[in-house]
Amino acid sequence: MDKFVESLTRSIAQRTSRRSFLARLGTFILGAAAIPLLPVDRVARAQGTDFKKSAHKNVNDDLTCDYWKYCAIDGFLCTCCGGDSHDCPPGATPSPTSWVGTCHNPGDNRDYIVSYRDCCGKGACGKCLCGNTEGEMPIYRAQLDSDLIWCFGAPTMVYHCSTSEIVGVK
Amino acid sequence: MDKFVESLTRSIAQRTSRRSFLARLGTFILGAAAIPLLPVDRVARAQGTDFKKSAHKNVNDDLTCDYWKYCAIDGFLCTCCGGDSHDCPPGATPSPTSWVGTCHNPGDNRDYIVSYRDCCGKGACGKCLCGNTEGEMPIYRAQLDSDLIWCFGAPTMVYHCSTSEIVGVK
Amino acid sequence: MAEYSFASVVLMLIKRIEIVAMLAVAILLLVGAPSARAQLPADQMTTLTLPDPKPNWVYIMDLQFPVNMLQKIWIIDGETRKLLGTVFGGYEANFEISPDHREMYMIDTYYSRGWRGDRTDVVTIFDAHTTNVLGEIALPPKRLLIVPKRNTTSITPDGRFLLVANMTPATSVSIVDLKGRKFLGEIETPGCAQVAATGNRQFFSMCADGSMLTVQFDDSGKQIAKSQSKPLFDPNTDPMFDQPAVVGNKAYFVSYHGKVLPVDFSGPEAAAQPSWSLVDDKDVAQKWRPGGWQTVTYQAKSGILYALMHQGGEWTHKQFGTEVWAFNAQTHARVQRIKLKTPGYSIRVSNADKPILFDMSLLPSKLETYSAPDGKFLGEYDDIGSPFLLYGP
Amino acid sequence: MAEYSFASVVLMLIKRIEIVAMLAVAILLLVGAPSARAQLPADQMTTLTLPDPKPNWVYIMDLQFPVNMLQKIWIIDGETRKLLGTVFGGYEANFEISPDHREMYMIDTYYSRGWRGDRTDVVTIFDAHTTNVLGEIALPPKRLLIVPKRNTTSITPDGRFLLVANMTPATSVSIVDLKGRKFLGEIETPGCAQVAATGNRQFFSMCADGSMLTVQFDDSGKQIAKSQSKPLFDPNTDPMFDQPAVVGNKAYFVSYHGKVLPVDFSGPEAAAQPSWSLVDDKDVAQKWRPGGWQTVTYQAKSGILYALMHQGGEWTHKQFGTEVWAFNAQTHARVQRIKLKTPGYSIRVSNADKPILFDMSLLPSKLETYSAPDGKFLGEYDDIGSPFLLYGP
Repeated sequence: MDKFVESLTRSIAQRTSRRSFLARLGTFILGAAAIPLLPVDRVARAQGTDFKKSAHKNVNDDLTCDYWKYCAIDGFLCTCCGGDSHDCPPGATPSPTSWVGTCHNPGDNRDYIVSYRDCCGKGACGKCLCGNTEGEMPIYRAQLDSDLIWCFGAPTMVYHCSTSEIVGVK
Repeated sequence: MDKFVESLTRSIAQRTSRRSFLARLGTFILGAAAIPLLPVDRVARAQGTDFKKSAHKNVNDDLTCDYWKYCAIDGFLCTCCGGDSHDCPPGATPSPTSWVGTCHNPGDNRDYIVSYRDCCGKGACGKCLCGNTEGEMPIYRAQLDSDLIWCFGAPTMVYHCSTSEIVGVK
Repeated sequence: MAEYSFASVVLMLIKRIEIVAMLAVAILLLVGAPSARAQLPADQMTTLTLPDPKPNWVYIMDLQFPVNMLQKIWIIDGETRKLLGTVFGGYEANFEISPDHREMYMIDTYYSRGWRGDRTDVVTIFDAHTTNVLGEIALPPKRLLIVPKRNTTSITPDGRFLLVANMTPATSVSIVDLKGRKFLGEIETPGCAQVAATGNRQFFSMCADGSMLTVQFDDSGKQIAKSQSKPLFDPNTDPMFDQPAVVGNKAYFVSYHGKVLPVDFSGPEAAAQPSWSLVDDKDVAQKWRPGGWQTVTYQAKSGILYALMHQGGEWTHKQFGTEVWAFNAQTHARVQRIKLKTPGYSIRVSNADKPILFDMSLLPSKLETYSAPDGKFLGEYDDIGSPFLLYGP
Repeated sequence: MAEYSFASVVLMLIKRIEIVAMLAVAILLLVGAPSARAQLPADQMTTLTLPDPKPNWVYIMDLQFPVNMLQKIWIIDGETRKLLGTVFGGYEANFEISPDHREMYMIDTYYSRGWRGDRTDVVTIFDAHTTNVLGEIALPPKRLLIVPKRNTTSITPDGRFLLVANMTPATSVSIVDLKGRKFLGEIETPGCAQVAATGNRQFFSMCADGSMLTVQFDDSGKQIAKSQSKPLFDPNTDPMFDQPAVVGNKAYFVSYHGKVLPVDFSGPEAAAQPSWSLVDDKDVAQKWRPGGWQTVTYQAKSGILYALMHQGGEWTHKQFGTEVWAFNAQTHARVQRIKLKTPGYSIRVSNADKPILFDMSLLPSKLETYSAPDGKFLGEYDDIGSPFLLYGP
């Protein structure tokens, strides 16, 4: 985790102006108390909607879009590409930048804060495409736009696949 | 036609050693009498085979693999890509090199000598893929191998689509 | 088989003979001699060129999924549904056509080794008739890399400037002088993304809080005025899609829930006009809402706005549309409901006298044409890769 | 919705605050504070690496059709049928694995603007465990550009030299020193194409008249001997497929009509061994013949030869195979007929103790595994793009 914070902070410090940083900031955190995280509310918003009612049958299968930790993932699952739900496939680099969401784990009935980090630096994997649009926003809310290539700070902006990394419990 | 002979001759003179030229030579011509053309015999060989019996229903539709002039074409039909049966689509360059075959025109019951010329210099068209393998040979008989990128002498070796140009009557 | 073997022997025999001259003679013989009895003349192989673009042509951006790094434009005549030609690009490419229809532009990113290596962002200039490459204009390697959307690039009505949205993730707009063939500079657009020209020296970007940033610049590409409006909508309750229908200095935004927000960009600051709704209470009860990729299109001649509609719940904003609804943009009356044969992902209406409504579906890969606004099905063109965007001349 | 709007307000308020330090603190709080009650620990994000290749792994060349300019290798464990990783390449790419399994090589062509621009032919060296790029070796831009076939490149058994077939259309072979990481030179192979190493300093090419060219070279990549055999088969009556099964200094060629030609390449000149047939009179009557792309594969441990067979007439040599026939290469007895679930385009048998027969189909895109030689269906792996070639470690 140290590594994650370190690289994130360094990356932001090095690569972005204060202004741009702001846009990304919403991704991670909204106040000094570390609560609420912006995307956390997406779960609340989505509750009681039709979206929540459908699917989610394979919540324990990390090779499917329904895996609990993938509740707002968009792209090729690294799990299907030689990686893991929170590990890049060989030869791909975890992006130092990402966006954060909250997913409910039915196994322990807790809400986990997860970081959606793209693996970058090789051509598109092409396997297990998920397009979960729950809470997905247009590009003017970049931090919630999943169509964006989230490889800022990676060696190249070439997108390979998507992971979901547990950051902590909400 | 002058242009064709000119570009062909110039291309061969400029770009190929005598040795390499030989490989291509078989493509075009086999003796001083200009007869027989090597691929001409492929029709003879193919006659009486099962291949000849099948299909060939759309012999007058140049948007299909069955068009009479396409009897040994392999690749994307330029006809479907904004070109014509003997014209490159906009932005693609006719390859100065090609291979030659003979196709029977049921319309006038004549055998025509055709030159299979690739259009080169832009990405693969991707439409109307034909894989007519009648008389198709391995790479050691390069002049009859349709898997080869036949863009020698074109600005780039990037294959776009395939044409069939009437050179004369057999 | 006998002749064939003989041929091979001949081939072997002539291996060491100087042969270029002979070949030329032989081919002349070949072409000349039998021509007396030929029914069909020898073909004269050429490269075709395109005529001037017609209003019912459509340009389709194909991602070539899953590769995505060698994108393609299919140029199709909407009336004949015939493919006229193609243009190629790179990674997350954008496409523009000059207002005088003489040039086309691909704005994209290449890596020196395809999927890795050094990044080059570049505008490639194509002749609109030959589709030959006329030149390149290098860009700072900062392009907004996103699954292609309209308004990631934009061209001024006079054709002089190309505007390219950047994100590093700091946001800015690169100003390119198309006539001078050079990159002029960048204008920062903090907190706002994308770019759409609404005048010869003016563009807007959409901002995170629902406001609009209006920027004016001079001939040297320098910003001369910048004004951010108050929030014109609330992205938290009902976000506007980020690909509005932009016509002249006006843009029609459509929201996830079906609200229409016309915005006037003629002045130095964006001015919202009264909003109205695509859906009435009954539609809402039936869960009708807009969705897809290019969800809204406007025909200036008729003043009719078209929206791609589907039935779905919250967060179904990318669901394929089963119908296109046409509205009089003045009276807000729905003038037509067009049931699509194939659910669409993007729509576009041409600005022709007999306009065509293009419906593009991703799965299956297909373009459908309907007469507009009456919605009569005219025909289709299949197998256009993984198409995302529709452009018109 | 209320909290969400509040969040936006917070976002606006903190717009002008210096924030990097705060962010770091905040995330530490976030991670540290709730961890006491966490059931699942925080993930430690890494990049995985591959173990040493196992005999039942398979490497699949995907053309990424129709793009073809950004090819892909799928590395799949044949026993678990799980994707282990990918390697990317360029236009008409070839792939090789070092005999010590430490490195992988892509040999291909890139253009500076993807589909146009300056051509670069290059060997890209990959670490076999990390799949990271270790370096590049530039080649003369002469590579034989053809829909990928085995034997367009080859590696010597000692792993020292990579051999690359050229065609301009003049044919030659580029010699690359993999240890010295440099291109050494070219050896001309007039009238002959492709390349297959049959020794540490020896390769052969197939020639237009059915003869074989054997070339020996020294450590500096210079040719020291070259010998063209007499024709070993007649390409005019029954051409041999150009992707033989090469094992050590021996190659098994299979013809369009089903003849097997074993050739001994241990000496300075190729020596044909007695040929035999895959098909008996009854098979011929039923029109059985080999076909596909990679049509023949040989397992050294068992001495069993496998051929992909279909029923078809003349010139059906690329037709998908419905069965794989297994033969004892010594006795020529057919030991098994394996009916394929999905007709295949390429086959490969692994050299494991419990060998797997891989059957790859193009349409649908699929890999099937069978136990060899008994042919029990083991399982499948789907969606591998447009796969043409199978490689093994």
